[in-house]
Amino acid sequence: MDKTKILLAHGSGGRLTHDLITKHLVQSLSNPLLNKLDDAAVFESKGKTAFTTDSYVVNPIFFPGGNIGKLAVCGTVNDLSVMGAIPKYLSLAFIIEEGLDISALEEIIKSIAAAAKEAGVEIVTGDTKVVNTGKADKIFINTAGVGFIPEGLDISGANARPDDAVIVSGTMGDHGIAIMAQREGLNFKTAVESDCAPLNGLITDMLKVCPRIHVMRDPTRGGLATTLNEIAGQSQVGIELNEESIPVKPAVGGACEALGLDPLYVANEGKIIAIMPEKDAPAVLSAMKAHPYGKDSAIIGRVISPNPGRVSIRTPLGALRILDMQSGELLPRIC
Amino acid sequence: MDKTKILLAHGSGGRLTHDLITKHLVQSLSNPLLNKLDDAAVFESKGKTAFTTDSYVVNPIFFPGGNIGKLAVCGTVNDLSVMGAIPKYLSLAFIIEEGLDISALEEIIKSIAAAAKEAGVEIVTGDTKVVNTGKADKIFINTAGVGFIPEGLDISGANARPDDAVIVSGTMGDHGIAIMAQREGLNFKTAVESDCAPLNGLITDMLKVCPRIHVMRDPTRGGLATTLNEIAGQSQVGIELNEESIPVKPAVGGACEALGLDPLYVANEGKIIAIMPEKDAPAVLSAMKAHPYGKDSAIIGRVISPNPGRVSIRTPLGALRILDMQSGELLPRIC
Amino acid sequence: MNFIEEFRSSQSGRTLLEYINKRSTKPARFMEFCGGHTVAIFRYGIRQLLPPHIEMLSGPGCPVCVTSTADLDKVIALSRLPGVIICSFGDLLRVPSSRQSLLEVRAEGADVRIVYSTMDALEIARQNPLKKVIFVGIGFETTAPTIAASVIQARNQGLANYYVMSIHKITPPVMRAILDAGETRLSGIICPGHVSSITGSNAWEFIPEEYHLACAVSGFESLDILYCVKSLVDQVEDATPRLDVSYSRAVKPEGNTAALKIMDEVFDICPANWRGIGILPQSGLCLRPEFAAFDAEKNFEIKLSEPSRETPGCLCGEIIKGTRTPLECKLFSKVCTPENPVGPCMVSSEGTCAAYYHYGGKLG
Amino acid sequence: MNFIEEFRSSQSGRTLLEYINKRSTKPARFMEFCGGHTVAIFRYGIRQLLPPHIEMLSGPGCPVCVTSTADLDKVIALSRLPGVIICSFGDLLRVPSSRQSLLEVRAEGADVRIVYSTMDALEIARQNPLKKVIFVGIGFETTAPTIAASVIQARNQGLANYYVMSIHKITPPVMRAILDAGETRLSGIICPGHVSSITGSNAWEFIPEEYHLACAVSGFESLDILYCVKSLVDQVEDATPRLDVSYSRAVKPEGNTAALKIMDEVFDICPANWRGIGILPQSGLCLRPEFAAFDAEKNFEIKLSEPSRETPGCLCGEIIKGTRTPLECKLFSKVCTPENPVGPCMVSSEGTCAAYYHYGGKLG
Amino acid sequence: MCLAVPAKIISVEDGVAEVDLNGTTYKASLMLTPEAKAGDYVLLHTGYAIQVIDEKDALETLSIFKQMEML
Amino acid sequence: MCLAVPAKIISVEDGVAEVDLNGTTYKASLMLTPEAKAGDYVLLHTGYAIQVIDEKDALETLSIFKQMEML
Ligand code: SF4
Ligand code: SF4
Ligand SMILES: [Mg+2]
Ligand SMILES: [Mg+2]
Ligand SMILES: [Mg+2]
Ligand SMILES: [Mg+2]
Ligand SMILES: [Mg+2]
Ligand SMILES: [Mg+2]
Ligand SMILES: [Mg+2]
Ligand SMILES: [Mg+2]
Ligand SMILES: [Mg+2]
Ligand SMILES: [Mg+2]
Repeated sequence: MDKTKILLAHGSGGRLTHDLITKHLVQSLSNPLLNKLDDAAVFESKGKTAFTTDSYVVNPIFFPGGNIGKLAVCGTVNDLSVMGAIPKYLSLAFIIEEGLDISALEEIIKSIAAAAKEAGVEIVTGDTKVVNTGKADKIFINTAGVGFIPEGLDISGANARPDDAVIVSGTMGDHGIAIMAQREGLNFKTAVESDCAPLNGLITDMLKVCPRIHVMRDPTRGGLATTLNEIAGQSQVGIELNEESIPVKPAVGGACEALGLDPLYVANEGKIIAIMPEKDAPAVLSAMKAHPYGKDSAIIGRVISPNPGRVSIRTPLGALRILDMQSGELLPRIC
Repeated sequence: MDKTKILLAHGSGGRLTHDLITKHLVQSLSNPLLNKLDDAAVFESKGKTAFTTDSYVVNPIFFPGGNIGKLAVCGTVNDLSVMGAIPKYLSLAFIIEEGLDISALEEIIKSIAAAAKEAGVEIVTGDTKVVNTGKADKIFINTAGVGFIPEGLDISGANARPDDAVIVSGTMGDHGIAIMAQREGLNFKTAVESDCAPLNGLITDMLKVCPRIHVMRDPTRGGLATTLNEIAGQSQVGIELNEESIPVKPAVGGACEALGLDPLYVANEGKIIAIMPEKDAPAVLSAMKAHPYGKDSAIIGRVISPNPGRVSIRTPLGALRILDMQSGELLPRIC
Repeated sequence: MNFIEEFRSSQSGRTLLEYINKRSTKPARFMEFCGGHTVAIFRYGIRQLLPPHIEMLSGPGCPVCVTSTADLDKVIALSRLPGVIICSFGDLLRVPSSRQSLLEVRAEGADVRIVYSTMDALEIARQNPLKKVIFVGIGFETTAPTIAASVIQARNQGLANYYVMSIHKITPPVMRAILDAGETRLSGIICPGHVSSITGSNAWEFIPEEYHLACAVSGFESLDILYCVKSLVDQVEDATPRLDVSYSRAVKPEGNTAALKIMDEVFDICPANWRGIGILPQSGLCLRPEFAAFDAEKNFEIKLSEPSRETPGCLCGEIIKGTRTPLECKLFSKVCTPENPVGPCMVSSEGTCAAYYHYGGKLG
Repeated sequence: MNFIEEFRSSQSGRTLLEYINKRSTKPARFMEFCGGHTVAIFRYGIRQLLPPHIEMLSGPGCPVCVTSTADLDKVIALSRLPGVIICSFGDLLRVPSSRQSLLEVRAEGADVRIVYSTMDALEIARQNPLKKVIFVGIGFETTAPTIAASVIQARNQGLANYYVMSIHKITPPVMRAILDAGETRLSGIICPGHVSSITGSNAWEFIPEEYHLACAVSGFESLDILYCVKSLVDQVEDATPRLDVSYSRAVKPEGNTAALKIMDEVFDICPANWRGIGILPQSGLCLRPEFAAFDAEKNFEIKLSEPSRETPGCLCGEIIKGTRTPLECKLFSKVCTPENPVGPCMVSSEGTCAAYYHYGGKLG
Repeated sequence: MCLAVPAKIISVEDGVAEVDLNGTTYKASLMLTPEAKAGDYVLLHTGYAIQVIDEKDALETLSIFKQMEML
Repeated sequence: MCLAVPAKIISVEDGVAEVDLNGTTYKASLMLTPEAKAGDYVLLHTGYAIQVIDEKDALETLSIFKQMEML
């Protein structure tokens, strides 16, 4: 009787765990470091090293444009890349709810392998836990990542300077809306797909034309507005946006109108914000537009001295208003 | 109205997330790398680097001898240390079930800070997700870790050699039994506490007297038996144990008798197995016994050429039987 | 044409603003009744573009903000009953009652679900036959017909485990109450657009007729609001108060008769408790006796552990009446923030305090 | 003294082994009836220390292994009923029925809980008054009294949502069946220790009297087993079959009369379906009509979607009877492993195939 | 509670319409606007069409704006 | 299903004993061994004491082993 569903025993540390790891994980993600199955992977490193982690709890686990596995690779690759690092090694840890179809796990692992291949990273260490039915939501994934930062870069959320230009690499809110459309109880359908993508290639192209980029960040949870507020706070500068220049897909706008959401607060998983000296912006922008993941890039605002820690936005009528951080959960509202 | 429970909004990426991170995490775990709150922490590295991850889903989250936070630090510190690495940097990712008492989270963070301090590691990057009630079990923690391996060490599960001695650093099964005693529906009480501890100090002392250690590993899930089977498989050697020399606390033995469990399959969180040339064993053993976390250390067996991939155990009557990997979940049984 | 973009043209917007700024000479106080308008005015930044002698006041038109603590306490008590699933629109979940919000009781284990539509709540009832599903009906005339429609569907489909806790309110009585109080010395009213699409603009004829105030029904796009303000300015400058409809594509004089009929079939008019204003007769909607089987108040024993209390220091009551602004509240943005709202005006996305907080913070 | 360590002394063990090896001259086949003995014999490595002409056979004494697929299919069907919580000892969960194990239906969402005691199952029933808690009663005379005790407690406490699905079996009839078949040509029997602590050693008097076979009741520590084997060897060498009790600290001639009384109060003796052996009359325990309210078979409609089937190739039936060993099964350790058990003898921790797999693998 | 958006009816089945807003589609009950038909724009509020949008009136309003611009 | 272990009764309350095994303690119902009292060793099986252990018999058995050793 071959198993079709994940059982608690798959996480018990015994033979079934061992078999799951060797049959499903090592085979699909194979590389010399992972295959050793030691308690830690060992590699040579040198110089400025970036290290990050994220857990992925997306519901549903499969969605148009990707799945939780692809997301888990791209998210961590992107967090390394926006620091200027060349992502190299990822860890991969599953928390699986008993009863998950093994075929679903296989598909997730396939996507992980594909995303890792595209990003040029290796999964070198991992972990699998299984919890009782009702103690998790199908599957949670954590990845941590290690990357190496070439000489001469200094990128941080604290580096935004007055008169810098603010660029985004494409349309806002695609991922969040694609996910919401899959949720039970929200009766809408959309052609919008998650933008989930590894952005290290795009970022390499950007740094080639301008190693002087001050800040990069991926506007994930909390969206553009929240991420810019974080940067404004870290750098103690003001940021002023131009509402009309922020790219938003019509269908994302349409979904947001009906749900009472603002696309500037909706999550992205394949976009970056980049902040750099104004004079470098045109070159960076054209490098971005030349890359498939940056074709809708746009300059959306600039860094200012007044109102440190605050983000403001110029409305189409010409008024200036505050663009605050997200507060509370992003709930569809009907008011 | 100040919040006493974790709400979904604490994981939304907005201001409540930001406040949770700055107020609770950065304050307790403060260090220059973490405090930057960039997408990745950046540090200098050089040479052989160890990288590992584990997720912690222990139930209950507080138990005699520790809690899930202490465990999450110790487990990853130990996985680095057994590779010979000096653990340096940890990532920390929470998946929290809505409704968790914030005071519980605070206590967990306090333990994380204390364990990190004892182990001499810094939490440099992190993540917090909150999921709906019933979609997780109070709190899950993932840590990944980075450490640096001094020149001259070569430790791996694949390095066991015939005639090597096998040492364990203390009594088997303490953690698993301490946890089980806390479970609903198992009507037993025990003075046994989890052995959860960071073992890098002990390991440093061992490597000082013998840098030639071939294998180290922490026998966590699946216990001593499963871990030795893994090593036997990786190194393609046989391992023969002497049942009478394996240290087991009487109360752990008592609990196991009644539950129909074998302590050699029960999890440890503060013990290591070390395998080294027989001639080095006495020196290593006395270094271990001199350390508080190794005072019950014992030589429990040796590596042999026959039966590669197999672990056997000499019973007190003098018979030799197979000691297999754990199969299935570790269930209390009444047969 | 999608009836959105066309009504956000910045060119037309500037033309209307130019007209208003030229035409307006007299100081004027306009109240936007509707919370949706409050938010839109802030989001488009309209306030700062109007002549300084035009003051914009926010009225009682956020259904969450006017919900009394006493009514919310009942909802919280219902959510604690075993076997009950509470369904509500997302807006209501963060509002603090005397002690807790629905989000907080949910975090304690209560089964509280956010729905987008009463149709979703009916579906939840269908899928959980052993549970009792209580929809918390909140909202004005815009929303009440959709709840009425759900009750009719539940009856027609024999759904015996669907209940409505009706906290619905109707808008003309509170408008009268505020005008009668006369505390705010208004020059004109921006009448609610979507309420009026149901009730019809006729509902507001009493404003120019009985109170001699300028008024106009507005939509929610930038041009809708500016066009409405233009009309109010014209009326004030000409001293010819009348009822204008600047949202005629959605608002007819007689409203939506099909919706009014369904609402009338299910609901009776009854007194309602308005936060900061008190109980107004004939200002609420409760289920008719014929629908008693679906009435949460009649089918559950609601036990309150202690008397309801309003939060001391909160000026929501005054703000709703338009007699104070959030900036006059000592708690605003210090103690009271959207993350830790003290009053409902801060928690509701269309609450005046929230709008001031998110969009109105002082710049420079 | 804790009555464990003393009975594991390796010095005394070696003495007993020495005695046995000296004394034993005749080839002999001993069957340990009880699965617990099978496991202990393997764990202590006793088999390899006995003289080569003594052959140890495993009998039908694992209650999991002798459970018929048909009975398990019923349990699986019960677990799929809405509102039901299945409680069982951990041992039963991995056993495959015709299609699935309880672990697998649990992974599909069924509420299946492992308990350590029927007292825990009673507690679950108390805490889930809206659910129906079905305890799957499996086991021999050792365990049956504890299930009987739970039924009496449920009755006394008025617990109306507690049920027992009784698959209990009693041991003397199957012992007789095996001896009657005569296929195994035995020289002696190791009688079950804990069964006998309830039934009393008198239950086995028929073995020497009617079948003229050596027999002794054994405990489960290494010395208990060796002492028992010594007794069997003595009986065989002297050709004086009798009933010995090498576990007299726990086994009295009359057994535990209080437990027997409770068992008799709740259970009636009825036919039972033994895997690989078939239906034996008077070999099972079912609830008496007075306790029909607690009888899962009488209170739930058990619908089987298809006829039960044994797994082809599995020799469990033969192994239980002692006529084959796991090594003779083609599936053993190749297709059939503890992770993917084909038959119950591989899944139960006291199953003969599992004992061979875990402890008996060939070395060197 | 009065967030309502214009959306175009694509199809109707059993009194429930599929309505489109810039490529995102919603279900909208027509219980409150039984007269609505495919091609109409309706105001969508909490899953119900609460009013049919009057295109003629909309165009009239827009032409007033255009006239003002030309002044 | 016959795993049973000896454990010592520490205390009895309402027919349920607290029993000790090397420092780990369990609850054991005395429904099946009503005669058991504090200080007795009982066989613990699935949360029930199923038999009282006869210390005299145990010592006798052990002394047989000792005698054999001395031979
Ligand atoms: S700021 Fe807060 S406390 Fe003050 S009136 Fe508004 S809601 Fe009430
Ligand atoms: S090895 Fe498996 S298939 Fe063969 S007899 Fe044993 S349980 Fe049956
Ligand atoms: Mg990260
Ligand atoms: Mg990230
Ligand atoms: Mg691991
Ligand atoms: Mg689930
Ligand atoms: Mg990021
Ligand atoms: Mg690890
Ligand atoms: Mg580990
Ligand atoms: Mg993160
Ligand atoms: Mg929980
Ligand atoms: Mg390890």
